[in-house]
Amino acid sequence: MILFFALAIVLVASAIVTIVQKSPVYSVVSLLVNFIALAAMYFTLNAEFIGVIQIVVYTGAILVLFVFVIALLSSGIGPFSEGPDRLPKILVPALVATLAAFGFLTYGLTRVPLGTLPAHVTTSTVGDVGKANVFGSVGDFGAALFTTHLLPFEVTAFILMVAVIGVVVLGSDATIAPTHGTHVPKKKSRERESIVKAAK
Amino acid sequence: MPVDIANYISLSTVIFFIGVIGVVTRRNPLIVLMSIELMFNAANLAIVAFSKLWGNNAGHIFVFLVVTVAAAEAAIGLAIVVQVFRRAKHVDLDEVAGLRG
Amino acid sequence: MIAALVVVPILAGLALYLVPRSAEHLAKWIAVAIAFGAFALAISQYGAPDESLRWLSRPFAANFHVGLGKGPSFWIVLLLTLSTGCALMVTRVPRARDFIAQMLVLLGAMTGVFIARDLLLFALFWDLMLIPVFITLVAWSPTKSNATAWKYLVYNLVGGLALLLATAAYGIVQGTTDVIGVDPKSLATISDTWALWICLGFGFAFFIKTPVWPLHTWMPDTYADLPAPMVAIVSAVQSKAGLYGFIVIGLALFPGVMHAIAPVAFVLGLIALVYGALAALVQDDIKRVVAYSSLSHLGLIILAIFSFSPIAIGGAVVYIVAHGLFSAGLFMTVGEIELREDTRLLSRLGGLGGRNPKLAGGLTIVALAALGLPGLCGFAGEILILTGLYRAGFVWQTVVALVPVVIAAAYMLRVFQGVMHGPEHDDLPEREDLSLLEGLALAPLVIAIVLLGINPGPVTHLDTFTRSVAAASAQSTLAILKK
Amino acid sequence: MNLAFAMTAASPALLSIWLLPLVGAIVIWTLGPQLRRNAGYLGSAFVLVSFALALANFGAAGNATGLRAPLVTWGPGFAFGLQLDALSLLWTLVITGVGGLIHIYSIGYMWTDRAIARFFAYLNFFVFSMLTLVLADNVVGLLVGWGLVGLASYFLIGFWFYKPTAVAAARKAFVINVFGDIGIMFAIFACYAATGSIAFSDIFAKAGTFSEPLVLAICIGLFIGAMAKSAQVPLHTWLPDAMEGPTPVSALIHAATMVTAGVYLIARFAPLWNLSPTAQEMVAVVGAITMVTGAILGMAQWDIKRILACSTMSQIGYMIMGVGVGAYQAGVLHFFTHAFFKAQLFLGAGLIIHALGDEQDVRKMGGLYRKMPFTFAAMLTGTLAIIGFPFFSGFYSKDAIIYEALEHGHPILFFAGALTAGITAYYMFRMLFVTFFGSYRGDVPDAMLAIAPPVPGAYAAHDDGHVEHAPTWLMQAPVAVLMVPTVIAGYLTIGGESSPWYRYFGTLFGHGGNVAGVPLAIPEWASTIFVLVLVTLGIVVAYLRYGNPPALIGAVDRLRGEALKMPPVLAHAFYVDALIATAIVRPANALGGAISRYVDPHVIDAGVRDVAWVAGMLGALFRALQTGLVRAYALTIVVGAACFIAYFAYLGTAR
Repeated sequence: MILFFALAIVLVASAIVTIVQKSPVYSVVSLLVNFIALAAMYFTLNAEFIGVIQIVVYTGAILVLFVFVIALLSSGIGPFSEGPDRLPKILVPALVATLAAFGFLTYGLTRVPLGTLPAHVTTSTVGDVGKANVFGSVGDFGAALFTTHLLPFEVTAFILMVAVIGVVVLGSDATIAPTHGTHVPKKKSRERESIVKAAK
Repeated sequence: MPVDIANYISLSTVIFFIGVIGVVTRRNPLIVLMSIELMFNAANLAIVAFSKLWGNNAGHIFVFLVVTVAAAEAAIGLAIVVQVFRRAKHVDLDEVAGLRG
Repeated sequence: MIAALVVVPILAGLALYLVPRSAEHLAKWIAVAIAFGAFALAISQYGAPDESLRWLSRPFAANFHVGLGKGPSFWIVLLLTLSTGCALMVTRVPRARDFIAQMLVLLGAMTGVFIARDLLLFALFWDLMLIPVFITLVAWSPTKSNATAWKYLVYNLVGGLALLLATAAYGIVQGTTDVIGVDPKSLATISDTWALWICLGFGFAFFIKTPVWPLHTWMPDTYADLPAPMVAIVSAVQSKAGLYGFIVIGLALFPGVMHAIAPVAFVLGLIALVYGALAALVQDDIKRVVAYSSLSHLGLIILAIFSFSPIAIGGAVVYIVAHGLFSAGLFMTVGEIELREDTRLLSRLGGLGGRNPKLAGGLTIVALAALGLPGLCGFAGEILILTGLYRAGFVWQTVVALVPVVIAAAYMLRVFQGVMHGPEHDDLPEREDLSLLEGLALAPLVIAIVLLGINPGPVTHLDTFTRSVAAASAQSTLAILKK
Repeated sequence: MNLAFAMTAASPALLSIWLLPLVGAIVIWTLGPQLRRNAGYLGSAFVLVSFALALANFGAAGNATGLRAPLVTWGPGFAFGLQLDALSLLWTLVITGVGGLIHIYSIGYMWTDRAIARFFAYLNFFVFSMLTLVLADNVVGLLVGWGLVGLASYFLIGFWFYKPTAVAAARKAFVINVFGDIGIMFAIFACYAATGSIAFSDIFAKAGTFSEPLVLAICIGLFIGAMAKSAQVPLHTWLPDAMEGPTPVSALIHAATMVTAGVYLIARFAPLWNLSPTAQEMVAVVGAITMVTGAILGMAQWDIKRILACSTMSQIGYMIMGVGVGAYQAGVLHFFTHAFFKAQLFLGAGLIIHALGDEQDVRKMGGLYRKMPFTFAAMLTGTLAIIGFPFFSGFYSKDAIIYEALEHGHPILFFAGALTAGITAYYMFRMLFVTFFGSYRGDVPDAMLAIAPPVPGAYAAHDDGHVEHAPTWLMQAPVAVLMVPTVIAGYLTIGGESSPWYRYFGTLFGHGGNVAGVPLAIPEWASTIFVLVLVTLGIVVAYLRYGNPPALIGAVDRLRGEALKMPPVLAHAFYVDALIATAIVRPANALGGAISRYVDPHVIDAGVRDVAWVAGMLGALFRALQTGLVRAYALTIVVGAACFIAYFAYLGTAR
């Protein structure tokens, strides 16, 4: 109980810090705190594998990526150069809309019962973390992932591959010339052919 | 002592809307991307909480998939940011207005 | 095997891009072989059982269901494969390989429309067959502007959208779209309101495709701009998709609504009939003459379908095939003329008959079939349609429909004589008469025109449709209009 | 897929009669360039064998059922076949007999034409088409033949297609004939709707059950067809123009056979016509008007072929009037005799035209009887026959028609017929006198006036001036053969009702129930004498104006002057052409022009463009929302999400 509320306070605080910081480096650090707290939160929900994944993928991979990009784009700490603010008054409507949505959701959540665990299903408790073959254990998760949900798993692999290709294309140095219409002069393609031939 | 699932859901909601505000108000694309990650995480938390509530581990699978997609999204998003920076020498979403009709 | 009629041409068309650009003859003969192979295959599959593969289960059942049967599908597929083969034989356009590939894709897609036994499949092929034509209009346009291509695409996509929506609605209401050629009695009846809207959706698409006045203005432009081999099959077959749809979908599934909209369709058909004929009378471009004459002829088929007379509907199928044969022949000969003289304007042409007797002979027969000379296929269709119309009680409509017959004689002779007769023009290049190959390409069409004119009996075969028509005639008008 | 012919119980002889000319046409067409002149002999042979077969089956065709040959069946009620009964046989014999003779004649006439093979292919095709018309046992088959003869006529009128006048004439003939076709089509629909069949036998069997208006409608439809094909006023204008074709074509198609198809049609449908006195009246009156009009027009022509064309019109008017008043035997007899004497006249005119180097203007002829005695004899025989000179064939047939018009209660038609006979005598003798008497006024040298000089024309002579001669007999023999029936064909009717002619037809035509009492009861001999007096009068006037030598002195100038004096109404043939042009052709063209220049681009397309404009405006409206600022889009999404959440929250709590 206490653990939950402690984690919740950390989560909310770090989230707010993330979005209000001027400098992205501070944001990243704050986000790191947030992610770790969230991983702990997963453990309280018996989702041990997800918790581990959270740490490995988010903090280990994604955040590192952010840090790299920040390092790449700016020489160091401090705000990025920015142009004129074209939507100076967006904060008010954004807050209103967001709060409205939040209010509606909260209203709905308070009015609708969330439901309870079906009688015939037994689930593990916090104390079960680390045990094999109970709800949320790695074995339980793995069995489901590689049997029932094999196809989505493989599709995910495919999506990742597409993303990799996309990043490679985007990250390559070749500037993509702006093209207007589909017309490509023949000469160019011939030149290309000759280049290809020469390369052979 | 088990915590009521409703608390988890409320927490998830709060974090989600914090992310929303970040997306809408910030002009720095990196922070926008981070806000999006926040929203992903909030959603994941809700899913895991419901998974626990119903005793159904399909939610875990779903979160796993979301994490992968989020990773892909972050990678591509950051690549785009890098490209944009190369061209515009600014990191400002308001400068990337090519969609203007 | 029937599915191969669709799959092989489309795949072959795409695979043709693997052939080197310079090997135009290879590409051409591969395509000709495929088209005539499809023709032979279609003949061998006369009355063969349908082929079906489950495709969708939800939200409604849809199958990859194709069949030829013995009715309109069979004859139109024969017409399509034959006219495509003939048109391919005389293809002479720049970038011929790419053009031939588009022709093959078009062949496959159009075959799909006519052998689909599932509404969803029908709708998909319906849209698919627009693509090669659009590409051709863009890439082989005689002018710089793509206006014609967009006009074609927008008109037909609007129709295609209506068709798709109607199909989806039908699937949801009926639970299945696998209904073409099914005995309507075995289907659940759908409510009048749904039937009305769904049928109007189909009807709108069919009216645009046919086309019916006043939705026709895309047609003369399209026909004038397409290269001759493609316009031959587009005019011969693609324009029949709407009429075919009215017969196998409208009459069979929505007899009540068809009855209800018949008065409107009759008026539109009659207007198209006279309007097209009058417009054809004054065009200078031969292709436009043929385009407007098509508008007129297809108006007659609209009348036939909406008369609900079995004789007229049998005649409509005959006329669909007949019009396909002679319009393919007309566009092919016009293509030959344009190739020789670099113009298709009647005001510039003249006196070719003396030096081109074979070309003149070919043009004579197709033009005569078009003007409804007794003994050729056009007449067979016309007389059956008009007899049926009269017998169904549409006396005055029949009399009005007779007028364009005379006008047809006038404009067809104007074309024929304008090109072939009169003194020879000095400013026209003198070119060779039809080569053996060109003659061979025209011969099958001419033979078919004569055979169909002598005995259209088998083509009038209407398996399940006569039943539904009879049923339609029984319930005279629908309650919808009373509401 | 039964595409083959069903040949059950078909008479092979009948099929051969029918198909031989088609085979000829196809063979000649395919082998054309190799055959050259042999095409003529081959074509003639096919037609003459067909003739012989028809003659051999004379007996078989005369009995009650005749010969039959079912062909194809399209569907219920649409059964096609051939039948050879008394009426068909008569036409078959004329088509193949006279046709065969004209084929032989044409070999000589077309001797030097480069396209002689094409000519014979067309001619054989015409014979086949005409046989289809008369042999069909159903009305659609008849229409097929009807259309095909129109096509053959089109080809042959426009045979010299490099001549713009020929092309225009051909088109005019074809279009007017198609107009006639739709009349017949209408009759077909009405018959089929009433009986469910297209066979003559079925239609006639049920004819008694037709209502009066239905019969009248069918008859009007059929008669429109007959009017177009048989050049009845006001659809006659194509016939004089059709003389642009080669002369043998004029003889065969536009005199002897095709133009009389209207007579065949009415005689064939006699059982229907007998039911409707109104329809009969209409036919008779139109026939009489044509008869008189043709004769009046004939008085004003100078082109020898146009004179004959007008006389053809007039004579067909007689036939139509004959069958119209119910005198079927007399009308058909006049077709029979007319086929011979008009063919003879045209062939004789062909000899003259040929000899004078394509000269058709009689004002440039004259004095030819010394140089062409044979031709003169032929023309004289024909003329005597056509004017109804006693003991020549026309006398019997024409007299019978004129008298029967009176007998069936039409005194006005009787007088019209008699008067026309007089006019006919006048203009035929006028032609004869101007052509053959007086002095020669043309410019062809004497040496060329042999019987078979070349045809000057585009493809005639060889480059070195050497010309080829057809054997003289080729063109003379057919004319000589034709002279026999020209004289004697009428003798078949000697003996009135008991004559071979009447017995041959028996009850085929039924009874023309048109006898409304005879208001002017005179005996037949009185009628004959009355007609003969008028005929003599016509000859005398013609002689006084053109026949006596003093009248022909300085004839060229005077004749030219006379042409100028011709009343404009005649010079323009009663303005029928102009009327058709103003009332139909020009409005149709104007409408078509309006459609393609105004309605399509500026009304319909403009409507479509307006729709596109609305879409464009809407697009512009929504374009304003697209600021391109990502945060604005995000805000939109948030607002949308808020709405959704509100909706679902409401759904959840409302439950």
